[in-house]
Amino acid sequence: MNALTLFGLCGAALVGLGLFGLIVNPQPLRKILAFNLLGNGVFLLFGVVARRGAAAGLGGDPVPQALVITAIVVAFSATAMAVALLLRLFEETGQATLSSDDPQNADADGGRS
Amino acid sequence: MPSPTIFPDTTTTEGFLLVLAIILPVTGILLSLVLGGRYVERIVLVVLPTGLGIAAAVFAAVWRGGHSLVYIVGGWKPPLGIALRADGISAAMMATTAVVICAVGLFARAEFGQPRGQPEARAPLAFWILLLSIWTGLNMVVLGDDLFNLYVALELLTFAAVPLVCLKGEQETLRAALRYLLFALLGSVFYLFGTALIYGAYGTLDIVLLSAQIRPERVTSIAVAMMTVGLLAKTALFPLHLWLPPAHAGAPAPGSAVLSALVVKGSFILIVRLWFDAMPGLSNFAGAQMLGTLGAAAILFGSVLALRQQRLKLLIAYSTIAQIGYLFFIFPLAAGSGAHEPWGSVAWTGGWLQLFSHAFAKAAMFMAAGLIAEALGHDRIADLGGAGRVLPITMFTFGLAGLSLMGVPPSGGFVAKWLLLVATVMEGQWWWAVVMLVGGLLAGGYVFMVLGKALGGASEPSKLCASVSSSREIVALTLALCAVLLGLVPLQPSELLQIGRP
Amino acid sequence: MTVAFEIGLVVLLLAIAAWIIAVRDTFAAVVAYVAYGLLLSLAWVRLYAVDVALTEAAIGSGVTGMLLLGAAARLRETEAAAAVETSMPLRLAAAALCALISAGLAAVILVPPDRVPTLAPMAMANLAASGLGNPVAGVLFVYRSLDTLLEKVVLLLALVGVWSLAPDRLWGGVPGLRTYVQPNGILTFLAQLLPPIGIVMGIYMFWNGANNPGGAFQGGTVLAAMWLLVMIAGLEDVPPISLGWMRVLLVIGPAIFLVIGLAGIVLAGAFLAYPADYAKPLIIVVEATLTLSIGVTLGLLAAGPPERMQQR
Amino acid sequence: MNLALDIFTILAVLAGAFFFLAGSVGLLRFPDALTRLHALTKVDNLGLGLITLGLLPRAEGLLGGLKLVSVWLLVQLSGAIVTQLIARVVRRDGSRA
Repeated sequence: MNALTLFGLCGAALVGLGLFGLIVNPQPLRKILAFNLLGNGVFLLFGVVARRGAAAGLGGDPVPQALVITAIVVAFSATAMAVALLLRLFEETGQATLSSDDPQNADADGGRS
Repeated sequence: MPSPTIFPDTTTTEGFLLVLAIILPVTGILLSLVLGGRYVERIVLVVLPTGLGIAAAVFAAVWRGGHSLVYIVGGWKPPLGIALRADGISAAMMATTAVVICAVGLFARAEFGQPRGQPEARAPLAFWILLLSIWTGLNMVVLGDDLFNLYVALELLTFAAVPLVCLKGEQETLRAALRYLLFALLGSVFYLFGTALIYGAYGTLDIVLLSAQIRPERVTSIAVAMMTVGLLAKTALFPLHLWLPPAHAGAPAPGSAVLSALVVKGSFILIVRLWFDAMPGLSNFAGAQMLGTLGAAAILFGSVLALRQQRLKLLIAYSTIAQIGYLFFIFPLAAGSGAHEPWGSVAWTGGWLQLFSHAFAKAAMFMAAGLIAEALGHDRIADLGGAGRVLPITMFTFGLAGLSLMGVPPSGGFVAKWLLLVATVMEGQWWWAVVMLVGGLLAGGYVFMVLGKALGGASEPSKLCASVSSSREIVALTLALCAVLLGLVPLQPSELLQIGRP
Repeated sequence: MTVAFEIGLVVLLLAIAAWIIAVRDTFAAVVAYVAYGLLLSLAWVRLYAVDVALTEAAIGSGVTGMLLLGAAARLRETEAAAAVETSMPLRLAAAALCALISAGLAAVILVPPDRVPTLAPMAMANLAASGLGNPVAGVLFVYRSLDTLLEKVVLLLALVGVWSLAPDRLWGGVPGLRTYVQPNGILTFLAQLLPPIGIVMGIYMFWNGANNPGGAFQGGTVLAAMWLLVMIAGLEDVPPISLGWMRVLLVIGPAIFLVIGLAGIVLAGAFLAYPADYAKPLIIVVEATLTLSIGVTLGLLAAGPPERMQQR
Repeated sequence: MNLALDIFTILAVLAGAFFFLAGSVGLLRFPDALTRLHALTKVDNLGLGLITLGLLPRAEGLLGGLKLVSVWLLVQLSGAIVTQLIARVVRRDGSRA
């Protein structure tokens, strides 16, 4: 097994772990953390693709590397917005959950007149 | 038949228009942020008509030229660089977007005006910047030809849509916005995942270049499956729709109009680009049937839930879930091995007509709902009695838009659903037809539920909380009329929609 | 021998990641995330992607970590109430689904394509025309500059989104960055000593980024960190969001980028193309202004929405 | 000469690694925040210091050596100050971790 495959598998495992956290953990902040793990897994995948494409005296294909840089900045923007939303929600309601009063009623299908 | 594919390797004569369509709203955003305050309205007042003009010019150029417009950004051809490409669909979608955004802009002026002689207010600045950002994002989505460039465009769209949901700052809308953001982020990560796999396998992200070399391999199917699931979460196709109703119902009326009419379509268009443009002929029967089934489930589920709503805006939001379902009949009818020409093209035209007429109708409907809520001070369906008497134009708008949703002639929705219906029968996939007919009946049910209440005799005379300006009523009515008029010009668009298809 | 290092790194990364998901205390999870981010940048170095490693350390781990730490600290008291456990069947179903996805992905990774596609030769062959020496900078500012421009708009939009969360009456007010003002305190000392070094570092990273790993995003992040440090120590006031010059700084990067891009139509025949002889100086100008804008944007994003009005 | 330098590098880096290990074990095993801080400072000062020292003969010229030393100095600075900050919080609020 070479190092490259190893990082690829690491990426695959991170994707699974992140997705699991995103689905299972009810706390929004933990969901945001899990989203970041998931994102990192996908970025590593780009890294492996880049490293495989090493040529022309470069250690890796610069195109996917540049894509990852852009994607990291976008992921940060997303995190910043999600955290701000969450803190504002906490300020308004005194709690930090996605479900309104009744946790079972996640669908919030109206009728709150 | 489809005109020969144009490879994006040279900029076409009118290609510069595509760049303009993107940088014009971007310039608007930057200027609005710097100047702020009352300048924002003036900036918007310039940007909206100019953008409409650009969209019209692109539409005219594609229609008259009969081929795609291409612009090579920075002079670097794909695969190294990025190309912008406007085919028939892009042109039609750009025009629809421009009309709806301009209408929303006119409609929102009363709600989001900066007070004279006071410090800059929050909601107006945010609203106008977000509206321009949505426009940038949508234009980028329809013009982008590079999967990663499209990812950035999608994020632009998401980051503009989420704050719009909670612009009012109420608890429920904050929660809805956060849930929407989490769904959307999950969707983008899945999309990005597929992008990585595709680059790893083919060394390019350009859709046209991909279409020439894509092979039916495991990598390709995993990549496309992941990307499709991600985009479905953003499109709110059943069962990934949970975020939509509170989000679309919670936004201020002009915001809801843009979100429901346009934003969810952005990610849908990307699915179509993937399935039809990036991998023509590769889409398999099972996958296409699966998307169709989810669409059918969305129609039934969304319509039934819409019938059960007590609030007008939530009803309209659930109706969006149902109407999105129809769009997904494109996959089993126009792609996949079940599709046969010319019926595939008929279904293709029907699907797109459904998208455009729903955009107009739904925007009109949300505007009407906004006016009703403003005038009556609430949007409880049970207490709408007498609304028809005090707001005749608005209720007429609602009814007209409803015709298109139900698929009653003469309306764009009717032609769209009729074409889809014909295709289902001719291709022997009659099971979709059953769902469409039931969906039409259910849509009739929820539209008439509202109209019946509003037009029925009021037990008490309705008291107006606020008077509604007739110009805003007319804006909404115009959009509803657009939805109806689309039904009268079905033949020309069908040619237009084939331009630039592989 | 070398693979042993990678095995250790990957095992450590995955162990921390699993712990982040599993641990009860959110604050601890965030602290672990920062450590994980630094290890991850090590992985990027091993993947010969030093630019990405710098970005990951600065943005992915650094600023993101700061943001999450702040949020975790504020939400600490809600944790007991929010600890609603997901039911066991759902957990199992989710675990099965995620394992399936990971396995599918792993299967794809284990079978590399017969012919590895790469744009590296093409990117290198055309790099000389731009005068740059760093191919990643070439992709970001020459070949795919439209992505970079739009991404800057995304960043600005995120800031507008964050600001728009403020209550109406606080619009134009001061972001709710927590400050710790202690005259002659140790933090003050750090905030006086570090920024000169940090600012030089930030400028060096952007300047050096043309030919070596580094660039506007990494440099801008370092600048943002210095600015935040000075504000947190109370040496400099947190500016109100209505401040005119700050708004100018926010947009100057993308605005100059846009203007140079438009000039390219006339001078070089395409939007975002650079005229042959002036490519490098123009890119430097774009990068310099972008560094500044990114610094201000990131700093303000970390500072959050306005929470109080300015004292007059 | 070269051999001597190599041996020096190996020894210094090994010694540094030892302090890293010891510090990490201390971080995990020590009972309260203050003693853990003590363990961490060993990593910062001695661990990183020895590794820097060991790598110095291999630096590329004077500039490379200066960069290495300044890395160590910066870590010293931030480490010392952050330790101070944490310790003050602990003294004020009592150890929670």
